[in-house]
Amino acid sequence: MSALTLERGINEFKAQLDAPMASFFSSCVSCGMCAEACLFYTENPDPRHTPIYKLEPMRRVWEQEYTLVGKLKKALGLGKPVTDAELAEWQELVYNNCSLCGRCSAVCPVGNDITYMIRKMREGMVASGHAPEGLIGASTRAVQIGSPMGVKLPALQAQVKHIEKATGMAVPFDKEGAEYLLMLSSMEIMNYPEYLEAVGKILTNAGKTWTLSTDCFEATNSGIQIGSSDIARELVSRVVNAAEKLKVKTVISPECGHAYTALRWEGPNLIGRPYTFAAKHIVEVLDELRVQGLLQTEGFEEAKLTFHDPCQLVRRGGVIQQPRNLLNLVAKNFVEMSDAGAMNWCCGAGGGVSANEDANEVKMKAFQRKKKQLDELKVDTLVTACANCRIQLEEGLEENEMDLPVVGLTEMIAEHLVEREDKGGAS
Amino acid sequence: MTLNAIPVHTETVATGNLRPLLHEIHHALGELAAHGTHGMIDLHGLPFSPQEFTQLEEFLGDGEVDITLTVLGKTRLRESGYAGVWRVEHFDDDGQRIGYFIEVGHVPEILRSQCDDIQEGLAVMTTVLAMEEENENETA
Amino acid sequence: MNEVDFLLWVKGPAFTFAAVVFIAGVALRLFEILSLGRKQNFAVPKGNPMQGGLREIWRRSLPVDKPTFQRSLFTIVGGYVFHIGLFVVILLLGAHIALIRSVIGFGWPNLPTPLVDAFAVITMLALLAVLAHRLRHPVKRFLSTPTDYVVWGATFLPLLTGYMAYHHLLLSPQLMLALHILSVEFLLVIFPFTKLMHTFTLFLSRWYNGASMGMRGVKS
Amino acid sequence: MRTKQPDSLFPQTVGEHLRAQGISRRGFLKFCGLLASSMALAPAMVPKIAAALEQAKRPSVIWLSFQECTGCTESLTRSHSPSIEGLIFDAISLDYHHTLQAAAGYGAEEAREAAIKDNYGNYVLVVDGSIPLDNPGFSTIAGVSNLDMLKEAAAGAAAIIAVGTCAAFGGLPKADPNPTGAVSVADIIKDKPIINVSGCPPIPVVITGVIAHFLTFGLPELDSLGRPKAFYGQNIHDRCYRRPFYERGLFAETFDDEGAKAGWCLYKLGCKGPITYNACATTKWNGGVSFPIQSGHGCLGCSEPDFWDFGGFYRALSIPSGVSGKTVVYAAATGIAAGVAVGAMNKKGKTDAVGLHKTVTVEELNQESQS
Repeated sequence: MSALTLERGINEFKAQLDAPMASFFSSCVSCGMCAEACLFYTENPDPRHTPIYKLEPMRRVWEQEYTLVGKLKKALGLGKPVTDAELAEWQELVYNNCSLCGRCSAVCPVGNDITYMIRKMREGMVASGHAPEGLIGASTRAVQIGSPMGVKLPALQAQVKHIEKATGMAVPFDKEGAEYLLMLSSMEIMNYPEYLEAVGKILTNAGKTWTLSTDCFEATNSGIQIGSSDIARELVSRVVNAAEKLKVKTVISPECGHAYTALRWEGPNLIGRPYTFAAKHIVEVLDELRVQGLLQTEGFEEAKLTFHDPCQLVRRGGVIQQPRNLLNLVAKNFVEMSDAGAMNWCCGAGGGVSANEDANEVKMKAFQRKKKQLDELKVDTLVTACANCRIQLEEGLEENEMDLPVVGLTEMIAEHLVEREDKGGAS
Repeated sequence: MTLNAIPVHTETVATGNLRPLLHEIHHALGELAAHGTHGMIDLHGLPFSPQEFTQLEEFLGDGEVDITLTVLGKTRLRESGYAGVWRVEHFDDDGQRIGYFIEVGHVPEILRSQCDDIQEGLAVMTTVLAMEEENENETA
Repeated sequence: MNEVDFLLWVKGPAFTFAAVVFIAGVALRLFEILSLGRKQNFAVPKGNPMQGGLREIWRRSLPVDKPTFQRSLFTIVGGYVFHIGLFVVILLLGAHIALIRSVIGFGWPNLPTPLVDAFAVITMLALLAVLAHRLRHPVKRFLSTPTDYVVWGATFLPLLTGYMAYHHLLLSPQLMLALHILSVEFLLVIFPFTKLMHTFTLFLSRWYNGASMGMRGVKS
Repeated sequence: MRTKQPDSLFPQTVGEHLRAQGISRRGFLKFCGLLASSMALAPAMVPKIAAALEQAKRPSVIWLSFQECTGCTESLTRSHSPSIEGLIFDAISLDYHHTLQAAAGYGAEEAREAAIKDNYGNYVLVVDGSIPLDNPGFSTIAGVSNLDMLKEAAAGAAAIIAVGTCAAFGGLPKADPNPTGAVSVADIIKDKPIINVSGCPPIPVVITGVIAHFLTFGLPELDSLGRPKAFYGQNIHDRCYRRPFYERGLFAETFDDEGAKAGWCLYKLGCKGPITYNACATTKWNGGVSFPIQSGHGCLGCSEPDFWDFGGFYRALSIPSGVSGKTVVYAAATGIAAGVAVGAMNKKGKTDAVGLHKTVTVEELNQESQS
């Protein structure tokens, strides 16, 4: 077993650099607009937190390895080589101060997808041994135990029993040929078990067949967050294998942002082929059911509420309208926060920040942006569709002594569900 | 063949030099009225469009005096509609205008008999008279 | 070497050299970038990547997001003014069009010269303003490398010398014209190897980013 | 030169001389007014000019013609007599001019030698034509090389007037590739005041105006190229009556299009007005009738050094001389070839890097983080 070294890191940068990145580096005019779009800068204005600056070591590798002028400079001894100490210094910028939220990519006037670049840079950071402890821990648990939080199957089975007992609803495991394979995040199992209950109720009520898998129940992917395709591939393969073994039509990604990115966008590229099934976020599935008339609700939430868009759903996932359609089914007093939708501000803990203890302080600083948005609105309830956002929001609200309940969208819909007579082939 | 027969014409354009010139003339006339200062403006080097020359002519108008001198070719002096403002045009032997001035004064300088010429004339006249008288005396 | 020799050298061999470096350099740089390739995408697209790419190429030129516009007001307004100014001055002055026509064989109508002159003044003022902003803004100052300032100077000098040549300021018209052309040649030579290259690569960048957005079904 | 008489019989000052020609003081006044106008001096200067001319000594003038086409002399003698130019010529004593003088052979050369000797240190030397340095035999007069004759005549001159662009800057003989090694007067003579009266040819009244200025007020104020500011202080383009079209961006594209017929700006047809200093746009030619731009042709810039080599009379000033569509294609081809090579290197670099990639395992991660 070899060690993670600077050399391996730089080789990884070289392997990751591609035409889009070369184009992005060539295009940047140092206008600084990405800084103004980044909550790690606006809430903690250190120029080092400027998104494009977080790429500086990788930019230099690109310049020295893949441009004629850079090669000449290097040959003349003018190029400054990237050092291990430098990468160690950058760890804080690339991990603690970036949630891969994609706002910088959305505002860049020359069109640079900076988020895409940071994701790639993390590959080199991992290979050079400069990933944060917290993410290493989470990745290790995910690979060795099957969940970044260390949740094992018996814990899920216990929760399932609990739900079956309480609702009388059957929660199937390993049901071959089911339409939906329901994936979960450990956070939901441990912190928000009401999610599983809610999804189960809705799918069963819609007359759909669905199942959990004993082989793999964890949808989150620490490999994506730490930025290691090798680990991410290992984790996503488990989902793919389970889904293909059970021959499901659709895998449902839970209320989690990066799990959706991992499963929907990165998964096929990690395993190097298209899926034999569809991958959808639960909110997309719910909205489809609504359209098909299989999801009907009654009654309305009286509270004034707003919706926090998870970054990976809107900017990086294109799921913008669906949660609004669903909210409008059950909410009379739904208000949008400023910048809602594709330009919504991150909660401050995405992209692995929540799993990274080094970032505990900065993520609370970053939360100030969400606090400002919420202060403008004065709502009674905050709805979201990502368990990771939800934890950060709850923590942030508590720390700032704001009394505001945070609710998962699926649960809220389930509460208003109308029992259907015809449940088709439901079991 | 005249210049206008050449089939290259320019669209009438304004150089913007007319108005400043009119004010210059006005100022010079004021100086003449107040202090008797004699003024002179050379129109030769000013870039003027033909249209602006016409406008200048119209502005100045015609006065009572129009004299032609025969001095190294013709020289034409015309008082404008404004007393004290004169047009002075110098021509060469072929009638080509080789100088064009606006003079502001009681009379254009060139019109006055020159002191040296008067002195010379006086001397000549004295001699002629003396010679005639001598001749008369001889014949008598 | 007298002024005319200098002017002729600048208009002759020096310009040819600069034009060749510029054209060859830009081609080289584009190959350099594109040769790195990118992986095939196996994810099932949710929208049309091509539509997304084309949309972003156009949309990133517009201040569509109001809060972003307000946050980066000076950068955006200053950027607009000097970019539009450069466009007008470079491409719509009669003398420049004559040059372009002589090289590529066709041209287009020009704007009245005093109008272009006014644009040149506005562009220079905008460039000075963005430079001042760059020196004062914590992020911009922090990000800026010496090359960024060289690039600024290389953009500003042709405007200044062109303005001075047009108005016959300071030096003889021949010398000023020669300096003007020389400053443009400097710009052309460093163009492919500095951030000036964004003139071309921004289309690539917007395309890549937009295609990714289009693929994910993100519309903003 | 209407008369040729021994100098001693002539009155000594210009004023006396003119009067001897039957010119009245009124005529003298007209003459002075026109002189002021031709020297671009304010009319208020007329009395001073008159006083100065009255007292000025008639200078001896020696006119040497080297590598020239006689166009400058033609320009001067074309002016209608007895014009103002003619009068000025009457005010000098032209003692040697091999084109105009009646004498020939030894007699002519003796006249030159005598004039130099008699007026040593006081005469005015006028030169038209450039001087060949490559081989003295390229241009000789009576067996004397231009260089030698210039040096000899310049030694005793009070001042030198270099008439025409050839004498002033080398002109046509000096045009690339300059087969005779032609140079200007100022390239050879360094210790005498030299007035460059450039133009191909110069405007006649400019030639005489300079002489008049020299007679009245001595050396005129000169620009950086040694030209009198009074005549060469104004830019053709700035004084051009077509300038409003330039301002409005209206350019003739060919010599027979609508724009050309409407008198639009000739910039795109190669007019060198913007870099040319001369009095053409104001003084004009042929007794003030017209000048090249007025007759529909762009300025060639003939009063500027090396105007023959400005890169083509009919190419706009802004057009580079070497670059063509072909250059563009070759440059692009070079760039693409280099791009393919560099691209191949990049591809190899990347493929190697991908090949060198070793799978990252959690064991490795933990090993590193513990160390």
